[in-house]
Amino acid sequence: MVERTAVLERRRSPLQRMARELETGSSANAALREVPFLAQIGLRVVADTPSAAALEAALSGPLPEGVGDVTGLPGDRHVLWLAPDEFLLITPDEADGGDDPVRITDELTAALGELPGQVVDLSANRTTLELRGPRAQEVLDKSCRLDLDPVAFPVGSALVTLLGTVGVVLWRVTPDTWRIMPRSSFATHTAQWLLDGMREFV
Amino acid sequence: MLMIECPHCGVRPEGEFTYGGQAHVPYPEDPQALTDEEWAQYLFYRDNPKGTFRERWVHSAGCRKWFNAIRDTRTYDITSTYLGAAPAEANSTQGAQ
Amino acid sequence: MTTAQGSGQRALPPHPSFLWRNPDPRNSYDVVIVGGGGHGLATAYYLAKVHGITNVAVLERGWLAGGNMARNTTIIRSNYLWDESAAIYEKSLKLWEGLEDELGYDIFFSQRGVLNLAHTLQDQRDSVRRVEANRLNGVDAEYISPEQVKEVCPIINISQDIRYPVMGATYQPRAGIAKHDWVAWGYARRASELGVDLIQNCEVTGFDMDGDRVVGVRTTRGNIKAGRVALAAAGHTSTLTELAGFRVPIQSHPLQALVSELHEMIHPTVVMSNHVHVYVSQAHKGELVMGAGVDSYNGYGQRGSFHVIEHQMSAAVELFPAFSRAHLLRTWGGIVDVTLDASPIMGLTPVDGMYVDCGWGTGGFKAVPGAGFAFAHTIANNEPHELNRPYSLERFVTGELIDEHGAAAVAH
Amino acid sequence: MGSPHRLASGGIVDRGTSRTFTIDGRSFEGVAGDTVTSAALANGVLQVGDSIYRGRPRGVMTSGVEEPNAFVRINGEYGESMQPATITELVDGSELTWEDGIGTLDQSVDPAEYDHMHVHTDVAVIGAGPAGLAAARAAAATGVRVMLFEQDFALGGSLLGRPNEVVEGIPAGAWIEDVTAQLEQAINCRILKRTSVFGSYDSNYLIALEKRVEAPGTDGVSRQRVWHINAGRVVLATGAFERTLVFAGNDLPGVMLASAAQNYLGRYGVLAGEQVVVFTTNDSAYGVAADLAAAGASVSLVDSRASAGVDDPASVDVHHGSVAVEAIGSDRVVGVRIAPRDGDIQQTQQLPCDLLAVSGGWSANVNLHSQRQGALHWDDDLLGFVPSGAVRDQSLAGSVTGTYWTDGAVAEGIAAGSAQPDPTTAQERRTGSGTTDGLWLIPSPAGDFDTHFVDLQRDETAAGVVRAVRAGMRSVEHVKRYTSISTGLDQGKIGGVLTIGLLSQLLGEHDMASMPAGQPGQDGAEGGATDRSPSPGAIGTTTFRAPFTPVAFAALAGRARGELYDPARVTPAQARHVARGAEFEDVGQWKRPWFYPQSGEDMNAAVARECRAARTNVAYMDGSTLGKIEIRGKDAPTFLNRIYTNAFAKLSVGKQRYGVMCGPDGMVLDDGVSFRLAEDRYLMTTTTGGAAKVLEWLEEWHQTEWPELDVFFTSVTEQWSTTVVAGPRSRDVIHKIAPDLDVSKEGFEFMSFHDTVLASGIPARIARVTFSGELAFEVNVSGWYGEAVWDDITHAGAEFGITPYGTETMHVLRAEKAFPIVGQDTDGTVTPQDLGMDWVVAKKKKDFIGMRSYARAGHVEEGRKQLVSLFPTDPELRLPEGSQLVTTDNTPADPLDGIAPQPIPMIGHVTSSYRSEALDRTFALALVRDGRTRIGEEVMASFEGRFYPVQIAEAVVYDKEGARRDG
Ligand SMILES: Cc1cc2nc3c(=O)[nH]c(=O)nc-3n(C[C@H](O)[C@H](O)[C@H](O)COP(=O)(O)OP(=O)(O)OC[C@H]3O[C@@H](n4cnc5c(N)ncnc54)[C@H](O)[C@@H]3O)c2cc1C
Ligand SMILES: NC(=O)c1ccc[n+]([C@@H]2O[C@H](COP(=O)([O-])OP(=O)(O)OC[C@H]3O[C@@H](n4cnc5c(N)ncnc54)[C@H](O)[C@@H]3O)[C@@H](O)[C@H]2O)c1
Ligand SMILES: Cc1cc2nc3c(=O)[nH]c(=O)nc-3n(C[C@H](O)[C@H](O)[C@H](O)COP(=O)(O)O)c2cc1C
Ligand SMILES: [Zn+2]
Repeated sequence: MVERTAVLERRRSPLQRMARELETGSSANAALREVPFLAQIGLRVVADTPSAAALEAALSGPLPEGVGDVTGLPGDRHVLWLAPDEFLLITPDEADGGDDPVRITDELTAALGELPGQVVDLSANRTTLELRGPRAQEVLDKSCRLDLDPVAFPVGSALVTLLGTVGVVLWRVTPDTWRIMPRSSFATHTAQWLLDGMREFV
Repeated sequence: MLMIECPHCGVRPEGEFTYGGQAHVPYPEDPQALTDEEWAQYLFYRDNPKGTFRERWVHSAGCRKWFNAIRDTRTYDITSTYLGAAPAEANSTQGAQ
Repeated sequence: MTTAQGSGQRALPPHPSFLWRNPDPRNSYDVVIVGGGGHGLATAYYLAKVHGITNVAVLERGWLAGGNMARNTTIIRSNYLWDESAAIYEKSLKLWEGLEDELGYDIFFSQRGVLNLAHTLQDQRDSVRRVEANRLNGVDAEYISPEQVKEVCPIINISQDIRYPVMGATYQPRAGIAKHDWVAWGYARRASELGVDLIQNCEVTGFDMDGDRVVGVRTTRGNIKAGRVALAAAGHTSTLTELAGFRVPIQSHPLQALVSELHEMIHPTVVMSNHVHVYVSQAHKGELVMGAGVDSYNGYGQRGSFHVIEHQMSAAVELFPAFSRAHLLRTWGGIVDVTLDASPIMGLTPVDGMYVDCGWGTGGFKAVPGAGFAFAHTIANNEPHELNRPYSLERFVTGELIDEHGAAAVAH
Repeated sequence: MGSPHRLASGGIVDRGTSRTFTIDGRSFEGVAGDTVTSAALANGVLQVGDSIYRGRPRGVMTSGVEEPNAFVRINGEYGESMQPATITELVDGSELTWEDGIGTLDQSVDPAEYDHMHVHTDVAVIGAGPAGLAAARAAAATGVRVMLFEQDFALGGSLLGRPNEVVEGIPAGAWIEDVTAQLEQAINCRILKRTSVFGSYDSNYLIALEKRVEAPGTDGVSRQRVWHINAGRVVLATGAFERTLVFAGNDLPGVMLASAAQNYLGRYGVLAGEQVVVFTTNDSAYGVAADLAAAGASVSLVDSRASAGVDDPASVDVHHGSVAVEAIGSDRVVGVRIAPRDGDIQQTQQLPCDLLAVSGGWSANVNLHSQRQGALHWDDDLLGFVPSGAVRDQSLAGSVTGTYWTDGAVAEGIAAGSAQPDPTTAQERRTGSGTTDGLWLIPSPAGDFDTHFVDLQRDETAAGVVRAVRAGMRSVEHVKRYTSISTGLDQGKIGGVLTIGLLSQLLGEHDMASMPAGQPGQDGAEGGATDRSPSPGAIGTTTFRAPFTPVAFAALAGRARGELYDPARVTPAQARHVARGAEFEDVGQWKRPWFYPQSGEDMNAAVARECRAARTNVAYMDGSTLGKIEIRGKDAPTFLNRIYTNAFAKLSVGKQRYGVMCGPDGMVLDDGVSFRLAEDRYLMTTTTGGAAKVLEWLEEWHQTEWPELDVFFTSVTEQWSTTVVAGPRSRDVIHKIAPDLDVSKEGFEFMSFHDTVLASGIPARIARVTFSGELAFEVNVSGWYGEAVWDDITHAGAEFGITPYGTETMHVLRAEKAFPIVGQDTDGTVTPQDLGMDWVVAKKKKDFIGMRSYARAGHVEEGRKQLVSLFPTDPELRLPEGSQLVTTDNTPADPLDGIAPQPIPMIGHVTSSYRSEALDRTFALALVRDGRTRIGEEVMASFEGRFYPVQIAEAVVYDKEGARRDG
């Protein structure tokens, strides 16, 4: 048996090799970093059905109710609303005391049992970027067509949208902190695109 | 950039959507029972009205859900978007068939 | 001061001082053509000229040639993939080659060549396939390297550092552009001279039938009896066929184009790239003429969404660094009639005495002479010309499509 | 140097801050706050570039965006042509060239950056004249988000030229400062100067261009920025353009719009002439005359009307009922001949002057209103088109509605900003603005119209319009295109209405019925079509289009340039491919390793080596780009049965099956292998390019046609990293990395898969499937471990000489086995049967997508193109992909003789072509008409004008019996 920690050490996140670039491109105005290895579990159940109830019981909490809703904070388990029958469960990196994605997927799959729905491990399917700073919103305004004003896009809400041409989940964690989740194959491009937009603030 | 109201996500820019042509054209119950002519109608013929049109969109870069819209092809005004069957008030328009 | 250009050097020659009569509609014609765009006008001309049928009216709802004819990027080429397409477009190109003489009008038909760029290996395969098919069909074409592309068009960027470098191109030297309005007016003038009535401000709003046969049209300027009725209404065709009781498989979409202000000549040819959505030439006055993509939704608004225009500019500036500070001067849109196989429909219809020519979509300007020629034949003989026989409505039933889309051929 | 025409005081320029510049090599000095033309005029430079076609000398005509004459090329690191000098802010050290109405593009690479910004606002106010400022102030006071856009670098609009006018009880200059200060303090208000709103689209989507910095100091700061604005409400306060009048010589340098002369004086402290004749048809120029006189010029005023609505200005010599019939001068105006408006035109009187200030009335700046199909009507008193009412969710305020007086403009601004009803009535509008004489064409004593310019930029005169009408043109749209009027950089901002007015006069005798109007949406009713002379309203305008003012292409391109033009998608092992020196191929947005050349190798050598390794030893490739979709639900089998042409319901758990999906037209859409993970779970793979399309396809059918089916789909493309290990020694490699797995032929059947934990401790799903015909395994792991497993395979395989291979080798290997590539061997006109895959088309299913189409005539008749292989007679000849095929009896006797002149019928084309290491010769795949019945036949491949004999063969050319797949 190989030690779990040794296995975890062999993980590579999509932007690991860009860490330096992210650092040099960051400043107090706008800073970009990757938050790697979050467990992300795709949940497909229709709200207000036994399937949803089963997952809610397993998660000991309700699924988010509508567009933009997020059930918790980055440091804990939380669920994002993606569509009326699609949610994304996110928990911290296993190496930081979070969940083993495979195990949690199995647990939730078991909870769903025979009911309609789907539980899929998507941890490696996307990565998470964090953009923070007083100019962060302006950096995003350069490529996101949504209304990012705090009134329209309040803290604690997450939307599925486009950043430039790339599909992302965009989540406002604090007034000045955003999480941006592109699919992994787009991560390099997304990071380069954001860094390009940040240059004027460095 | 049209602004389109996704019934699930609210108003979003056109770039997040993909167009799906005429709405309410169901896949035939039993295609094998159709004549070539009828099958061609299903495959290739769609209404193309100048005026009110009931059409489909999918919120492809959002919730990925299909929905229908009533749009005027002259003014591009979208008067409503809806899920499922067409709302009654739209029945009189020339887009309907 | 920049060097004073000798007066008039850049100016185009004047139009003829008389173009067409503006008659009131008579109450009966042998042939009524609905739609005074390029296709309608050319059809009228060939009906009169080739078939001796001169008791003809062209009914136009707005101003003559004010539809897609006024809006297209004027690219003319015949290097289409399929035999049926090559045949009709090549016929058209041959007619273009004699058109200035035939019409006695300067139409600025300029055989400056068209490049269709390839940016991927699959583009390359498709390009070679098309070029080799063209050759066997007697259409001039070659596949050339990036360096040869640069020779034909020195301002193009063939560096390998861009996201989708130029890997090669198909080149049709006989292809080119012409001045759209002048073409339409050239046909209109000759048709009017031969006795055809060009009637503007006259919208067809219905048809009079005698059983299965059409016997007249209703218009905003009164009812007109017609021996035969020919529809050449491009994006509006389905609104007309609905009135006549049958359907055509077309969808009308906005297609936009744009121009820059005038610049000294810099771009000697026509460049098209499907992969990065650019097609551009420099018109005779000096403006850069550029087409955008089709807007996805149906629309009769002669306008589209701005992001469609924006999208192609990145690619354009990348391919042509010199365009960086050319200025967008004007944008506009047309209503293009798109079929599922991206090929036109021309021939008889379920209504006796009614003929249809439509579905040219984003590429029917180049077809104006050829289509007019074949359509006139179809109307005069109540039977399709060999050139348009494959373009019948029946092909949608039999499945024998001429799929210029599927075969990844290029539009326009 | 000194600036002779700059007054000692007045205006909002900063006389203390000098700006030196050159035009055509001559140096001048201006001051901060100048435009190029204000500085030029201050230095007595009146003449600009020549006219485009006739080479006539021209002068500064306006002080704004409507300028038809004064264009400069700004030289420097990168030159920019065709800048209206009237709106070009003077930059210290700039080097300028006058241009003759045509630009020259710089061929070097533009070093500047451009970007885009997307914002939302509750209220967007466009224009910061009195109406716009009042509107923004009122809107901001309601607490909503406000954005104010002004194309100029100063706020105040036309008031800047009339600093002494009283607005809300204080002088205009002070009022502007006061309102600006209030707006700057409001937290919810954002002011964008130097920002022209150039496009107005559906749903109040506005596009604007901001000119930011001329010489970028900081990296990343854009020179220009395109703003995309979603506005809840739009207030158009865009003002009006003054028109000139059409008389002989009206293009001479020194002929200037009256408002421009006033603006140069009031805003820049520049007196453009000392001896001024003001020629007007309306009241607005009376104030101009007064201001010029007060500044020390000697002023005469020529008014075509017998009387005006305002008093004659003090110390101005006024000629009522007179018109200018000719401007005199060669390089610049030195005098003007005037004559009675309604009397004998030969009875002229000459007034000397160095400036002829003209006002032919005003045209409301309705461009943005009209871009949204806002209706217009002709107002006979104002002599202009004005909006018939605002577009939904928009308001109009000030001159744009024809409210040509300040109090009215401010009142409308307040109403619009606070979303109250418009307080100004049309009646008030007229009385407030006075009436304008409808004078479209002023005959010259000489009797011709050859220098009566209508569109100065396009060098077109009244004679051109007359000619167009005589040629048969009735529509203004035809006149535009016959003459090219309104097609210049100014888009007819001045000349457009002049043409329409002229046309209404010329068309007097013609039948209205045949006269197609211009832009629809205008209520021509008001145009008084009862008399036979069509009013301008019945003629209509030409269509207003975006952009309102020109925009550099690069600004529209924004940041999506270079590598950022389009995302390049990469896999987890990307760094390894780069390190191995891979050449990449673009497949969709993916960068895929194409081949891995070793030093000195060209592509052919590298591919040959990679092929040999896979066929004789072991090779590995990154297969992660394949699309992957996880499917779950009790109806998943039913669903897949409908989607795929073949049966999926009966596939056993733990097994995989190849499937083809088609469109309803029966044509191949995509293909791939699907895994049955459980009774209710599948993992579908798709082609690299087809992944997104296929997921959308599944969702569409499920959501719109079969929502009753219990099935869900989730894309897992990037969740899994896939490494393909292929070749006779692949079993050994897999055994090393997955020791827990029975990899024997019996223990691990073809088309089965197993979940396991690798020696590394990494969980994996290993499948036995082949796209090369060789024994092969696919190792799927979480994307987090993609690189690690690639490395482990590299190490494990080292002792067997494992070789990485790219897409090219993959293509060769699969072609030898006639596995088609969708998109390369198919083109949207190909069915599974055409590909020789009858076996994949179920016969017993009731229906699947595409089934019905196979019964159509075009599918049952002979003559369909079928996939076969080709062997060139010359075994070294590699046919170009795309080569066409013809029969031998259709080719010239000598095949190298070149193409015959007549069209030669084609029977098919080469879709794939390679050199086969295994066969030691070349071969190709082709789609050939009735290909399967032609096997053994010799045909000709045609390329580059030559014909080469090839033999048609069965599609599979290597290991027909499939002996190799078990190793
Ligand atoms: C932006 C753009 C770029 C293009 N670029 C190219 C190109 O580069 N090369 C190329 O070959 N093609 C191009 N095309 C396509 C080409 O313009 C069209 O295919 C072609 O013009 C269509 O034929 P037409 O000229 O007869 O159509 P139109 O000019 O549209 O003529 C149809 C006429 O019918 C009239 N009409 C409609 N309904 C009625 C009615 N009920 N009663 C009376 N009259 C009626 C319309 O008013 C119109 O004038 C382009 C099109 C667009 C919009
Ligand atoms: N006496 C007359 O006959 C007469 C005639 C016309 C105007 N006027 C005077 O003009 C004033 C009218 O005030 P107003 O506020 O309506 O107009 P204005 O001309 O003072 O201001 C309009 C402003 O809008 C800006 N603008 C126009 N289009 C724009 C765009 N697309 N993007 C960004 N900015 C744009 C212009 O640069 C200008 O600053 C009044 O003071 C009135 O007395 C008088
Ligand atoms: C080939 C071509 C060249 C054009 N050149 C110009 C031009 O130089 N200036 C201009 O203002 N418009 C130009 N136009 C556009 C026309 O002004 C006009 O926008 C077009 O005919 C569509 O009509 P509409 O905008 O009135 O609807 C050109 C159009 C075409 C098709
Ligand atoms: Zn949605």
